[in-house]
Amino acid sequence: MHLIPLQPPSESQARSGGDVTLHPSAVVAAGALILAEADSRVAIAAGACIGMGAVLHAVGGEIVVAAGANLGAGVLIVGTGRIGSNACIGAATTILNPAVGDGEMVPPGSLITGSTPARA
Amino acid sequence: MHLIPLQPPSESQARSGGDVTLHPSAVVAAGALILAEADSRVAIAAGACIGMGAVLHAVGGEIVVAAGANLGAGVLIVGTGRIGSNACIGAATTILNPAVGDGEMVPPGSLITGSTPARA
Amino acid sequence: MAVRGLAAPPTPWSKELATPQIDPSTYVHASSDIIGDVRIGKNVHIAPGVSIRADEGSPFFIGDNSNVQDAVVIHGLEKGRVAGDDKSLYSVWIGNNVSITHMALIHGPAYVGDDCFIGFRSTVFNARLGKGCVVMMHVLIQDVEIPDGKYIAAGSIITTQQQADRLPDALSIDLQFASHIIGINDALRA
Repeated sequence: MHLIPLQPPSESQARSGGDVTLHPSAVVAAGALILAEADSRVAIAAGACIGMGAVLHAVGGEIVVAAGANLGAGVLIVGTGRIGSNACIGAATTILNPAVGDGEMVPPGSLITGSTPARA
Repeated sequence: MHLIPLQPPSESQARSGGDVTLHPSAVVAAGALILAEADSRVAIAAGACIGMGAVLHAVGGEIVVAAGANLGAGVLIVGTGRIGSNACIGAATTILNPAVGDGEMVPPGSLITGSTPARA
Repeated sequence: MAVRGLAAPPTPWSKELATPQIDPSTYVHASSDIIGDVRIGKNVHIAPGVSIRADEGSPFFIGDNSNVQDAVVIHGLEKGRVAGDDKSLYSVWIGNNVSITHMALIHGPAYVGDDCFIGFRSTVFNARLGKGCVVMMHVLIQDVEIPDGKYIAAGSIITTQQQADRLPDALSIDLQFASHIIGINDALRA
């Protein structure tokens, strides 16, 4: 079976779509996907690090990743909300409508929906 | 929980084979693989996000990823079934024959196989 | 968008690697990546997105009628070898009639005996897996030797020999489940 490429190859292995603002000093690893729906936006502040394969999908408002925040590999952030400055989100964590405080540490592999953290 | 390491994307493209329908507003990250066998199909609806290195492999019917659904990095979906609209599947999750409801949140690293045999 | 650095830099020594030896009856999908001294037997199926890289540890052996499903990774540490059934040393030995299912990772030094089944996303690293074992999904097998015909339940983490010695035997129901999963990929073979 012939495999059809779904997208044209691009120099960067990260992809973004919609209203996405990335500070020049923020870094995004390979395979990340940052998508803002028509009525929504994503803003990534200075010095933020977005790990390999992370997915940020803004729906119904804005996702803000504040200055110096760190998202590990495979993190999935959906909805609308804020990741506080210098916060650390461990790898493979899933967060719906984030409300992560400044400097807060979220363990890897967490599932956070609403404000109730649950360990997988 | 044993966190399964995510593989870095082997290539910047996602690939598909067989009868795969991707809505123009859906996005697919690097290294994803979307395969439909001869008698099967995959349909990915508007605004869906397919994370880095995810594998969707339809066998014996259709895999539907409904509108706005989010699959984290490294998610594996095999068989036939549906991922509901706006559902979130945490990174590195495996699902055989999915039946994920609308808006449902699946923790990262989950293993969901309906038909695993019971042992005495 | 600022993207800095590559996740996987190209290996500078790739050009000096041996060429894989693949039997003409074996199917290798065009999107799969096989490099280095990899010896693949008859009627093997290598599905899309598979990565078999004998660029550090080598050689690798994959026996007749084995099946390597989508997005499997086979790689080896530079040091550490296992004895294959031919008594030679290998980084990775995979016997005959073995099924390595979607997203599994076989990382040498590793020996996987004939007729084994490795479930979705399971990892075998620095381990020896006897013949006819059924490894279910999301399993980690590391630093152990597992006797023939054992069953390793989904989600197990088997990293001590004491655990390995206490594993239950695989039952016919486990083998039936394994063949059901293998059947899922057989259509691609045609």
